[in-house]
Amino acid sequence: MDGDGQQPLRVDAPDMSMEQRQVVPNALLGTMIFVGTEIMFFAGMISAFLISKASTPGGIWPPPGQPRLPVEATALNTVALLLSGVAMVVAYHQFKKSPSKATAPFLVSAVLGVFFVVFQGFEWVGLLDHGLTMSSGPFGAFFFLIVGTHALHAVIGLGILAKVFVLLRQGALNLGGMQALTLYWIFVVLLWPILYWQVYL
Amino acid sequence: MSATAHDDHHHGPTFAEIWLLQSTDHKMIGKQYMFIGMFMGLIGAYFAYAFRMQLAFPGVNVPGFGTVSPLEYNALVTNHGTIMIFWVAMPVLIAAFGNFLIPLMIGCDDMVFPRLNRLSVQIFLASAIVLIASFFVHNGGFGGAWTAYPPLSAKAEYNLTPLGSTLWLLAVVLEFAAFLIGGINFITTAMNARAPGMKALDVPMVVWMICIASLLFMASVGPLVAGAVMLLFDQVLGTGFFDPDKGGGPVLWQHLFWFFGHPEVYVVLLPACGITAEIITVFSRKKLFAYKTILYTVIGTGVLSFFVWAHHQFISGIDPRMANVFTITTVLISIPIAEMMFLFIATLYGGSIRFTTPMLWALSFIAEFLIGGVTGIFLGSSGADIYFHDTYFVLAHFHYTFFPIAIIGTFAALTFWFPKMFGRMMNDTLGKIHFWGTIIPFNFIFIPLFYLGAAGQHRRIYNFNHYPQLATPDLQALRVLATVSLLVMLSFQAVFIYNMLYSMFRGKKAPNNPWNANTLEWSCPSPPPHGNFGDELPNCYRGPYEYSVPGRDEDFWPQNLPN
Amino acid sequence: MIDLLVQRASTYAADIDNLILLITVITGVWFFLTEFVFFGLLWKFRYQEGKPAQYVTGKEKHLKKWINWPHFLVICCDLIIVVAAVQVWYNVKQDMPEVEKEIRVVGQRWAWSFVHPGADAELGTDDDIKTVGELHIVSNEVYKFNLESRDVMHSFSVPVFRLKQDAIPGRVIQGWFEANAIGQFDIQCAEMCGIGHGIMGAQLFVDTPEEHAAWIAANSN
Amino acid sequence: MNAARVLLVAFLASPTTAWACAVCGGFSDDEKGAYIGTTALLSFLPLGLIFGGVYYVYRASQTHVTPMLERTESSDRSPQ
Repeated sequence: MDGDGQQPLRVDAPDMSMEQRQVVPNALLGTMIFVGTEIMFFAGMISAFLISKASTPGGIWPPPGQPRLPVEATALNTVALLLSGVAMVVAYHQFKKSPSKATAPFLVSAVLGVFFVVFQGFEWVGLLDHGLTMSSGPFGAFFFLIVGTHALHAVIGLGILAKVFVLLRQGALNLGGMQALTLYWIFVVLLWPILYWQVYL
Repeated sequence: MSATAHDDHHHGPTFAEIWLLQSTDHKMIGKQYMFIGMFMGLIGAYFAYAFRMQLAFPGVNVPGFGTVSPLEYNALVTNHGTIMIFWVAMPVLIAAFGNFLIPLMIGCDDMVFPRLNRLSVQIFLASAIVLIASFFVHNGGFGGAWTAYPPLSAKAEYNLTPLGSTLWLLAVVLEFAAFLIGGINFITTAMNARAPGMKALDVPMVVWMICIASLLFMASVGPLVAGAVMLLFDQVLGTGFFDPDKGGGPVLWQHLFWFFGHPEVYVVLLPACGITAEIITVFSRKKLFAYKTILYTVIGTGVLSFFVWAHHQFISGIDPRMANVFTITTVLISIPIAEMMFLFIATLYGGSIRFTTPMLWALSFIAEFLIGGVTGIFLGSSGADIYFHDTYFVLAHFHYTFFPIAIIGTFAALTFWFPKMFGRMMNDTLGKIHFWGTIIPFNFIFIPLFYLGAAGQHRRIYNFNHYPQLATPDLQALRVLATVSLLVMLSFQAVFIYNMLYSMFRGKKAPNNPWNANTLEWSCPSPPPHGNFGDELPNCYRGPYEYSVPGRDEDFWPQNLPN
Repeated sequence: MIDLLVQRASTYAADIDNLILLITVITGVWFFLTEFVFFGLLWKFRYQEGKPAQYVTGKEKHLKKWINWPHFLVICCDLIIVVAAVQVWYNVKQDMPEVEKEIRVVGQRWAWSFVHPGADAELGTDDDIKTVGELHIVSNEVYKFNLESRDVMHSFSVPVFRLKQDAIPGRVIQGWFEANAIGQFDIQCAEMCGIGHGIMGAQLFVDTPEEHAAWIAANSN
Repeated sequence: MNAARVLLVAFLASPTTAWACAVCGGFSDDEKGAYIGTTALLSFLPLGLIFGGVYYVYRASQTHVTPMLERTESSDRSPQ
């Protein structure tokens, strides 16, 4: 089509105001690609987990003699993280209207995120007390690997949240940055129920 | 630092920018990637020299190395493979030329995330240092083959290199992090920073190829990073992800590894194909034959590349029914690749072909890669793979793909863009001497290895005397032939190094557009200053391959000229 | 083709060799044709004074057909190869014929050890014969092997049988072969297994029934 | 590609017991299923992600930048 066949030359009007097009803001596009990679990273770990689970002798999972995971308490925590995600989406929509309106939901999201991480930290301490460690068998190893990697992402996410919050207060945050942050945080939030379903239930 | 870099037109790059990787300029970063990659290439070549000598003359005191012990032999072959793929092919083809070419070819002043780009090359250097450090720790570098199958790679009691294997793994993970950052940059830049008027189908093929390769890399690397983290835990913390005694599965690693391992082949192949496309159009003064179809074949290759990886596991104890599916997909992937090669050959039709040094390299890429391509069919066919798996046939096959990709592709690109990179021309005569001195011995290295592989010689054996059927004088003569050819080939690289260094400082000054090429990078000065195009960035008015358009006086029509 | 380099000694060796021959012929024709066209074009369209390049976009029907037809032919050739390859694969790796004898093959760093059935021809009884580095079998009998590994990955490779199978620690992998030639052959380990990988060979003795009976008698206590 | 899909579907639909599997010793059915399932997951997920991303960008280019598109040239633009 372009410059092919019967019409090799495509001479646009000389006075045409040519512009660079940024269909998707740089920050958002970069984050999209990064999140895609992260999804594959977690897909790899979940695949490994599923295979190990399926290859346990006798098919009993979790293997006998291992402490039970706190399913109910974590369900509560899951709700907290999901609410954090909802608050972030609200913050994003408020930001589009007026950046100053985004402060409150943004803070709510951050606080719920911190709550999630801290709550999980206490849970880990309890599990370690019960003798579930990385080297106590595949169950513990996968638990700490998968949940720990997610926790690491959540902590990094909170760090970015803090940094972006400063930018927001300074009024130096652009839409692309807000979109990128929202996308990353939604990734962290929505990943959790999948991990909860796979690892805890 | 980065803020001032662009404004400063008066003096060249500072010491810190060049040597401490403090520059955010994409051209500088590209060159840094290239030189680090070339340095690693020398190490990889040195390793090949050492173990080829051992294979041809078992037990000999290799000049410059000493006698090769079995442990050292394993470390040599392992790190030769790792270095050549991850520290030479990837950084030079994708990172170096991606960094250098993408902003210039799409007509913008720099990458969209220059500081991330700087971080990428810094991490890459760190990974190279970690890898080199792994050779000097207790018992030397990791020797469990570049595929690092556990439990061998997971337990120090098996591989005997407790620190070497951990450092190796760490280096690989760091290197992936570097390319991840780089790849995000490439795709975002190519999408968002194109010159005004440059549409998707006006983008030079090499930019497309590098972007699709980056996309493939990023979509496939995740599971391997997951696997590498698990393997690292196995090594360091004593977890049992891949340890059958602790309830893990050794095949699981292969599953995660080859999911990345095969797309990786296409990750490095595509940029080399793109470079070839650029060069053959310029020197045959022809439009690329069926640009869109080539693009489709690239996309088809990319899609299929996610469905072929288990062919590495045909005999590794996976469900044999899976082999049938993967045989079909593996043989099918020959279709887009064959079509791409046909289209490159068709581009030559009706041309006016100038056999300059870059053109010779690009043409030899096509001629040699075909051998690698057709021999792949043997290995993709499950029935034939039962015999060929892990023999020298495999080795010769992938060297016939990787050598054209990494070495021929790099030399093609370097000789072609050298005037733009360094502002001076390379010596064409020396270039041709180097070309023939490389390409002829190359065939004499690997054709004998095909034969040896067909005779049942399998890989990673430091001395064949323990296998009566492989220790015959006939087969040994072929091993010697391969090694002597390697020595010849390596000695001819001195010509190149001399030519490059001499031309870099003393060569003839290059004009802006020495090859009469169309793409945007040739419209800026050689070498391009900070900000590439000066105050005004170019507009793009047409596709990149409008050569020999009827009715024009000149046989080229740069993209940035309004008419 | 392969049998010129390595003797055939199993019933399915010929199938695999023929498959390889088939692929060689098909890909060989394509390869030489392509290189011929390639070098032909290079010669025909080399730079000549006063002979400018043509403007060809790749949309011209009469030129495009030179790409399309090879494209379809490649697909046809691929299908032939796939069918042939899957047939051979099914025969060797998926199908298990009627088994006459069973052996155990155990890989460990860095030797192959073998457990042969003794005089009663049953594996797992008291008169089993254990050897290290030597596998003794009878020709013209279908053997099922149970492949194990004690430590790391190994690969049980018998070039004359055209047989290769990885040994995975923690798992018993089954396979079969039927020898049809008499002699002494190499067994290799084809998977990197550490420092001694280069010496991890073994010898395969394919005996006549009489020789084999004599060997069993000599090694039974 | 189509032939591959048909065969893949046929393969997944065929009952496991219909195949004599000579080398799957030590493989439990669960494990076989897990390997096949995760193979499919890992193989299809990246394509889904990539094409999802490309579709999103395409949609974004349709909605946000339409005026600019018209200004340059509207004919036959393909998403990238």
